[in-house]
Amino acid sequence: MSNALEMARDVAIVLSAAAGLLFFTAGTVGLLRFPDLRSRLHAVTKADTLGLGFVMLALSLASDSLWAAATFMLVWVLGMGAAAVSASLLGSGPEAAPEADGAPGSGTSPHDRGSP
Amino acid sequence: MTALAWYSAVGATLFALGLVTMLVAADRFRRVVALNVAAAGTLVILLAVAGRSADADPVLHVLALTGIVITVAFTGFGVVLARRIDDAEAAEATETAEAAGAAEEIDGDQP
Amino acid sequence: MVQLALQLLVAALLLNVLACLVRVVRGPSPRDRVTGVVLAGTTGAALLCTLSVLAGAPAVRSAALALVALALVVTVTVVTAELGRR
Amino acid sequence: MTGPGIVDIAVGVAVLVAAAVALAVRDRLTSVVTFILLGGMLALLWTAVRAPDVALAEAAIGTGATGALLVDAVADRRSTQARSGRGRGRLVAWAAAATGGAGLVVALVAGVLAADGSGDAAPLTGAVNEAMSSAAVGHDITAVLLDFRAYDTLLEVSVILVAVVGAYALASAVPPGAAAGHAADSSAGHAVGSSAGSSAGSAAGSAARGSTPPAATLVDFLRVASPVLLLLAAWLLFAGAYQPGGAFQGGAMLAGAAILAAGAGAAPALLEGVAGRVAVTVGPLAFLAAGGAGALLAGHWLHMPPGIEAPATVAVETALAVSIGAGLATLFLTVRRRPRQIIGGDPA
Repeated sequence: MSNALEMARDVAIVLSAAAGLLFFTAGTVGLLRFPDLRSRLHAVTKADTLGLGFVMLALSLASDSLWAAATFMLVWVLGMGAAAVSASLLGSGPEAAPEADGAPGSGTSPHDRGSP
Repeated sequence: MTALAWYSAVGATLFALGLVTMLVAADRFRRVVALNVAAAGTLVILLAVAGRSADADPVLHVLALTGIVITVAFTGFGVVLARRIDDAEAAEATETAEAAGAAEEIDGDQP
Repeated sequence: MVQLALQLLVAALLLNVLACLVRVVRGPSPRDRVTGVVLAGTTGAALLCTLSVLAGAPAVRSAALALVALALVVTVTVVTAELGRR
Repeated sequence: MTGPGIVDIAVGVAVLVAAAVALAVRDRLTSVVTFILLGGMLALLWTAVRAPDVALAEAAIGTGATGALLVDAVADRRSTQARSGRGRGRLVAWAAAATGGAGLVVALVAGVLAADGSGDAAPLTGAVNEAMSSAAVGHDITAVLLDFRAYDTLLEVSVILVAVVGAYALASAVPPGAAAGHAADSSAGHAVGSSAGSSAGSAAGSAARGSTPPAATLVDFLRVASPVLLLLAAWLLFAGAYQPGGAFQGGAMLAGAAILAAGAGAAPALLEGVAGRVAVTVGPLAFLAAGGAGALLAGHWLHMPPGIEAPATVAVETALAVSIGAGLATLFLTVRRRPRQIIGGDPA
């Protein structure tokens, strides 16, 4: 591999890892700041899954073998499935209703439209 | 400071935290969790010692594996035991004080 | 450069997990607390994969697979336990 | 040996913070959830000290079996507040214990560093590598587990067996006044296998009973994911011959899959009745059988029978994985207080 190509790969790894970290942090901030359970789940599952995808992309670039890259992609796919199922389980049922939070006036869904 | 010293300090702190809480705490579930934390502390020291040489010591790794499985076994047994004792106390409390509500149920052993 | 970037990524992701402890402690409902496990499952898988590249231990990738799949176990247990209580 | 790097410092601090939070909070569920997060961080720590086998076991057992056991014991209570003692005596006890704990930390660290500096406690890596030529498997940790220190492993699976029997005995006799009818979600699902049709049937059953829609998403996900989970368990089991993995990790994955299936309303039929008893005990029995054959044929107790070492090791390890998986899953289902449905006994 030529020197320039290797440099480009390193830059791509760092950029992708930074993007992943950005989305992970966005998910954590959402978990801490959003007002009710369902918006928090929304932040955690969507942003974190995207962050996981970016980190896995960076690691696939950083590892040399195709087998490793396939495993990272499998982790991502399983992570998407597990996060989606967790969120739909936690978000359904009377326990998850916004009123159960004790703060019905703080709004439920419109909050998360403009956030990452 | 070497990595061995750092991890020994972490492990010893975990072990002391878990042991102190297990001996002093009043709540049974907290004692089970504390015992788990103390077990993790011993494993940290064990594996820090195993990892000090260039290629890690497999015998200590095997001991740690055994420790993890034993820990989950006694956790299961301890949880069942704690629930059983709590249920017995709750039943006793409802017998002695009929009007005990859900909130007082926990402190029900001292009517 | 890549090594240092990945090390910093590990530290920052660990900070994320620690920050989610705030939500776990504050609650208020049980399900809010369990949301922390969902986050820790995803973030923990990313952390384990990163460490497997950093430490050169390919077997840890299987650990990441196990973690991401089994994080669901806690969620399922909580939800079904609540169903049983009703 | 170099000083601790960024990763070492970050992981150590995170573990300490999580442990302190898990032990300090009043709410039981918070404590348990924090402990599960601590388990994930411990898996990272094991990777950082180059123990991938232990990391694998921690990730599979810590989040799967331990997490499910603790969360389930706490989550179906009306109140999750921990009971707390009061009074001056308790304060004195805490102060004394904290002083003692600090002394313990200093003594432990000093002891470890002194032992390392004296050079008496040389690692056993060399001895293991020397003996590897006589082992039936190529991975040193599996060889130590099943060959060089087989007593440890045998007694360890026996401990699981004892824990399962003890928990079952404790849980099956319901104390007076306690809620005996634990409204489990799978009265329809427990008798059937884990095929697609039966999962759908049990989901419909729980839909008829509960007011909420059934966990249809979960059932669908498991239909796709359980083959992946079982494949991963088998891969961990058989890859243990030449790389990190083995009976414990594979068994823990099996237990996780079984707990997930039980949550979806289709507890594996293998865990009930005579089949359950066989599944829990097959590991120790196979180990004893192989060890006895070794005693007869090779003259060494707990030595794999000569000539067929490799197949015997694989067979014993498979049996151990089944036993560990069944044992952990049975422990969990016992905590759920459905002993009647688990081992099929009829607790009077």
